[in-house]
Amino acid sequence: MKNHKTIVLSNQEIAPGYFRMRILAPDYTRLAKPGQFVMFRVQRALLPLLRRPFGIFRAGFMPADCDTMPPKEFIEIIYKVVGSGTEIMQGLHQGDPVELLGPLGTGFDTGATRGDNILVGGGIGLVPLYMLAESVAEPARTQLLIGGRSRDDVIAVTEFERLGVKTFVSTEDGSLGDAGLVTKVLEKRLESTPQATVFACGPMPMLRAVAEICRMRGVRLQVSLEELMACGVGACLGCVVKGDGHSDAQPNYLCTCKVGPVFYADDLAWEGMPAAAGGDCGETP
Amino acid sequence: MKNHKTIVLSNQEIAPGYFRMRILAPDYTRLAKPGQFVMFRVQRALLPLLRRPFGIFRAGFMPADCDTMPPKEFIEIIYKVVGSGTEIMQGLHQGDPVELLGPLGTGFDTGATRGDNILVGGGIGLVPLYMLAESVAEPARTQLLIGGRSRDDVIAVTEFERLGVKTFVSTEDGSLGDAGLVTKVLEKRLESTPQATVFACGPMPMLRAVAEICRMRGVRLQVSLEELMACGVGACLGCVVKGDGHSDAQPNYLCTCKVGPVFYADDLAWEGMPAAAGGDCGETP
Amino acid sequence: MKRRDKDTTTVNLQVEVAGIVLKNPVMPASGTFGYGEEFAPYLDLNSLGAVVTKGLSLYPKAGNNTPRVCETVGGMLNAIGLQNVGIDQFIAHKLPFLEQFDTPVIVNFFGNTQDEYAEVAARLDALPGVAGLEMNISCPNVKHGGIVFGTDAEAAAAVVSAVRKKTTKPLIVKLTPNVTDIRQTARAAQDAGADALSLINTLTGMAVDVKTRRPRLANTIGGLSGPAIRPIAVRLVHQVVQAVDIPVIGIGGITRAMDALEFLIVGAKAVQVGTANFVDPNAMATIITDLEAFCRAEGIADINDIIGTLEL
Amino acid sequence: MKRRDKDTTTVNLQVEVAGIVLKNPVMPASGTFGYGEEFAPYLDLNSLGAVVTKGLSLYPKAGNNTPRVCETVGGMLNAIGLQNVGIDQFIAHKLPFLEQFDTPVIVNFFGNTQDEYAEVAARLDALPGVAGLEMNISCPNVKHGGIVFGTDAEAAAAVVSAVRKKTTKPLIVKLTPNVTDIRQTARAAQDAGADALSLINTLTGMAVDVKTRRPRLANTIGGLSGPAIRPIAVRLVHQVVQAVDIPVIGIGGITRAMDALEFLIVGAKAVQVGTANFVDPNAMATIITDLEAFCRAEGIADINDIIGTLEL
Ligand SMILES: Cc1cc2nc3c(=O)[nH]c(=O)nc-3n(C[C@H](O)[C@H](O)[C@H](O)COP(=O)(O)OP(=O)(O)OC[C@H]3O[C@@H](n4cnc5c(N)ncnc54)[C@H](O)[C@@H]3O)c2cc1C
Ligand SMILES: Cc1cc2nc3c(=O)[nH]c(=O)nc-3n(C[C@H](O)[C@H](O)[C@H](O)COP(=O)(O)OP(=O)(O)OC[C@H]3O[C@@H](n4cnc5c(N)ncnc54)[C@H](O)[C@@H]3O)c2cc1C
Ligand SMILES: Cc1cc2nc3c(=O)[nH]c(=O)nc-3n(C[C@H](O)[C@H](O)[C@H](O)COP(=O)(O)O)c2cc1C
Ligand SMILES: Cc1cc2nc3c(=O)[nH]c(=O)nc-3n(C[C@H](O)[C@H](O)[C@H](O)COP(=O)(O)O)c2cc1C
Ligand code: FES
Ligand code: FES
Repeated sequence: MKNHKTIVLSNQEIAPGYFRMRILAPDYTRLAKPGQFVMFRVQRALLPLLRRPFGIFRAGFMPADCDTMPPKEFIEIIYKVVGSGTEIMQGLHQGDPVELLGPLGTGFDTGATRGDNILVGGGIGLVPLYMLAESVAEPARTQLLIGGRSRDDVIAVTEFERLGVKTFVSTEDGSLGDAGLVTKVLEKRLESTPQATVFACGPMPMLRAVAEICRMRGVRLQVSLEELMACGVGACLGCVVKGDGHSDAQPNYLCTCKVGPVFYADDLAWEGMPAAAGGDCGETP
Repeated sequence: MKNHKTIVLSNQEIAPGYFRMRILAPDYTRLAKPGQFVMFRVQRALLPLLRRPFGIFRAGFMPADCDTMPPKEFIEIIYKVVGSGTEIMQGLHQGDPVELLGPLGTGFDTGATRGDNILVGGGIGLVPLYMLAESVAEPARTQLLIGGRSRDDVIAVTEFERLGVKTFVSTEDGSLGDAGLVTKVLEKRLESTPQATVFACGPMPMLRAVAEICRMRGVRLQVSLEELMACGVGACLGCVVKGDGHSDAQPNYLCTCKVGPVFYADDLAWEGMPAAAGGDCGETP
Repeated sequence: MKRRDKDTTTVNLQVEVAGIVLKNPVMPASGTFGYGEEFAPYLDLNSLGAVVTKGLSLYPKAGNNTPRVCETVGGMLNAIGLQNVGIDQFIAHKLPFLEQFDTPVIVNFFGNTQDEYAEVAARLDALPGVAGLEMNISCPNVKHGGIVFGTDAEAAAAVVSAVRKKTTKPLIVKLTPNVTDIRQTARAAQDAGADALSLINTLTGMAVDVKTRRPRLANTIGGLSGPAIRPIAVRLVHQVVQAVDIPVIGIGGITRAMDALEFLIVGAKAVQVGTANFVDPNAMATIITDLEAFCRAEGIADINDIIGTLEL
Repeated sequence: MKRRDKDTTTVNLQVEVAGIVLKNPVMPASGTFGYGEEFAPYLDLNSLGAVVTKGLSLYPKAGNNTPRVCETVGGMLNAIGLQNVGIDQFIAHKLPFLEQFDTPVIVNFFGNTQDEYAEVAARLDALPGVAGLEMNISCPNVKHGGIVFGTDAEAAAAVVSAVRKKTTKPLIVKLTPNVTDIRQTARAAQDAGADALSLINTLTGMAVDVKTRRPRLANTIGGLSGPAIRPIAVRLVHQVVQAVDIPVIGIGGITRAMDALEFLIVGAKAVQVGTANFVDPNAMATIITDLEAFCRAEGIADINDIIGTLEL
């Protein structure tokens, strides 16, 4: 956990509205665990004021600029342009100064990946699943279900395939893979591999449906959540979600940035879980 | 007078901390008068919130991108990086969207340039004098006195020389031209051309000294002033200076953005004229 | 707002405030639009819901020393000191220009004493070219130790009553946010005869030049405006709408249609755009266009159907 | 601040507030620094003037529903709802961590009633590891219809008196800016026995999600903080410094040494940094370094020589 004043190495649009940014990030290959995230800041900007949380897509090394130097350590994030912060991010170039706070949060319990795994990613929710897929013991026993609204929302499939993971794509409009919701695919896959552990990240309605499917079948499920965050380090208490057994009389709030972003589904109170709503800092017209 | 949503054509450092920016600016060759200014905005930015005023250095045409199109009309501004706004400006690239409100204000009374002219520019104050020098009837009877703290603060001299104007450079530290203040040079030049009209732009202490020199000698003087501006169009009443005869009982406030930025020295109340102080919108650390 | 549908279904943007019919709910905030003429080269004044003038007083007022403005993060401070040409000059030289347009003219005014307020109101009442009056009560009461009229419910009631007696024109009272409970001054103004309320005026603020150790404004203290104050303004409008029965005009940090909509949703019948006019002289035109586009995209035929629809 | 001289003349940054000696005038604002441990990986807690904890209550408090935070232009709204572990857990699990450092611990606290305030104060008074108490009076008085203690001079005086009776430790009273005249509550707190005042707490604000027409915060209304409010905070500190004889700690929108200096120049003896800790966990360390560099560049040997040097 460190705050790096660092630079952008590259920043490319990989699908309409989706960008992949590579950032110089010393120590992250050693430190970053699947499911962790960073708080990202365009250096010196006061607008947007707060940092933006992004899952770590992957960490790696690239060749140094010259022979006598060690290879450069980087992370990649994949982000969707949705508001003022991501709009500024899409304009960043190689060499632009940025800040990374991280790696933060509690990621996936990778101890649970020994047998059959089903990874379910909805849209941009696919991001934190890549490092998880990298870490599983038997890639061949790991299935990745990717859902998106349309073909444009299905990203990074080839990266997963290269890991030897079986991928199943579905889109709501049928423009790529199966037509329909990813949860339909999940139900089918759970028929063939009922002992699988499920790992999911995506929009709240999808997660809710996944949770229900898993609960009914007694399948173990880990989910990665998004909440509005100010600090990312457990200090502001802005990012809480309701834990299992939460009630007004006996509240049980858990920090998404510390206890999460990955939770066992059983540890959460699913009723009344709000869909993470974006704020709006007033830059986009 | 228009608000152009336009783009940067080029943006180059011409001396340490001084930049010259060329901006696509339809109609400016026709509309812009010497001594006028623009209110510049980095498009869509809310930080800095207010536009920044800059004198128009020159307006011109450049070849179109392809044969069948008309040549491109542009203006150039020259700016010194002093605070949050100019710091962002120095990072702009060709093609970046910006907005120009202008041409604004009342420029030099060019009717007064028929005989001998002495143009006095202190540092960045040189900017509005270029279009004036372009417009004089007899360049050979026009002298330009440029003062700066050091050689690094003396800009664009060759441009003026190309117009056939006689230039006299002085620097406070003697690193270029005569050592000493530009006002010393002015006194000397006024000895040889006592009938000259003087046009001055620069920091307030310089202008005050120039005004005193001219007043003593009965020389006509036009000065271009800087004041903090919010609107640039005479609406906010933020940019006033005290006019001749101003008193608390009989106030005579004049809008720098409308009546000015160029004033006849006689029309101003020089006592207690404050040095324009920059604000600070909190971006630079 | 990004998607601009080609769809041309008409959307009704017309609203009514205190009997004044506005083509759309967007007008300038006093003091940020001069007397209208300053912006005419950049904006079609006919496109606006109304024009609101710089605050007028009985006699011309010279205003404060400079510096009068200073930028802050997301906002600006101003201490113009209510410089204005006075009512005579306004009638002679400014109003005729505004009468050319098919847009209601709302005259903002103030006084140093209750009597001065009443006298200006009487003068304005006689002018057919004036559609409504907006009284700025964020001014110090010279006769009462300089306490700002608008920070005290009793003083506010008294000055509004005095003005009410002098005019039958629609009377909008503009409230200051620098109070513990704005509902008290809001109700006082309503009970004293206001036809509508507008809020907020600027928040009192200050900035210091660290190098010179002097205040950045010659007047030391000034009024904070701009997007920085919008959350405070939205909260106050929300509270006042609950507390009174007369229409409310929302003001404070509006730069985009989205911002205007926040005020309409909490219950403002119209909005005023201030500092944003400096940032973009065309801001109000863009807001109006985008409001229409928003309604169309959301399938709303009448902007009045958005007003006061906050879901709690 | 850009020039960082190689010069190593020592500059005294030490200040004293209400008997607490601070290595330098910079400390976190309550609620933005957790219980200190959250920031320990990023910042040497020994480098700070003091640590100020999240507001504590007698019993653990769960806080509000989510969303609890939302960004605005140059600021943020929060409605955390004063979630905290309660005094027992604080003593058992949080204080021991803070006692490791050579930095005074100031505990921020609140109550739902006057008695609760007094009881928390009594508990804190007994703890040797606590250097001072900061009481947050921006809380609704549950026994009196939920009126915020700090918006009424009488209520403020009463609750401060009650607390004063229970503690001999330095007592800092933290004022709310949501009042007509802060000098009244400031004087009331002073007269009731406060050793120092800190201000400002957040300004009440609100934001609306235009698409869903719901408030962006589950609690509808929240507190505005960050650079957007700095001019308001500087003005209030300036006014309070003139009105009282006890030291004042300046809070509100500080992100840089320059901002801290504004508060010191108007007369604050120390400052608290809030929202900026979220923007940059190292913000306070940078501010401290830059304050020293500023003094050196300006030839100032002791930062106390800057305090209250505003030129009017
Ligand atoms: C742990 C975590 C991991 C995430 N990983 C990714 C990722 O890998 N790729 C990706 O594209 N997005 C990811 N998100 C969502 C991402 O943080 C938001 O899309 C982003 O902050 C939007 O910023 P904006 O300024 O463009 O939008 P705005 O709507 O202008 O943002 C305004 C405010 O709301 C917050 N906000 C808006 N949407 C979200 C959201 N969905 N979740 C949390 N805060 C939000 C912003 O951080 C900001 O504070 C993640 C969120 C969390 C909490
Ligand atoms: C009519 C006119 C013509 C000008 N022409 C030029 C020019 O050709 N080249 C050039 O480099 N500068 C020129 N200036 C000064 C220029 O406007 C300021 O240097 C610039 O606004 C500083 O912005 P900043 O954000 O970098 O500084 P900051 O100090 O961060 O600015 C904060 C605020 O103060 C204002 N401000 C700061 N300095 C000045 C100043 N000297 N005059 C007016 N406002 C100021 C800014 O506009 C802004 O509102 C001119 C000013 C005026 C009024
Ligand atoms: C430069 C300036 C001058 C102003 N003059 C007046 C005035 O004369 N009368 C008045 O009632 N309000 C005046 N105001 C307040 C605005 O009308 C408006 O209430 C305030 O600026 C908040 O809106 P905004 O954030 O959109 O600017 C002035 C504001 C500014 C910035
Ligand atoms: C998330 C958050 C939580 C806060 N919690 C408390 C608190 O528990 N007690 C308190 O007195 N102030 C609390 N505050 C107010 C701050 O201490 C500070 O007064 C305010 O944020 C203004 O400073 P800033 O602009 O530097 O953030 C909180 C502020 C924020 C942003
Ligand atoms: S984001 Fe601050 S506690 Fe989680
Ligand atoms: S800058 Fe607004 S009146 Fe001159």
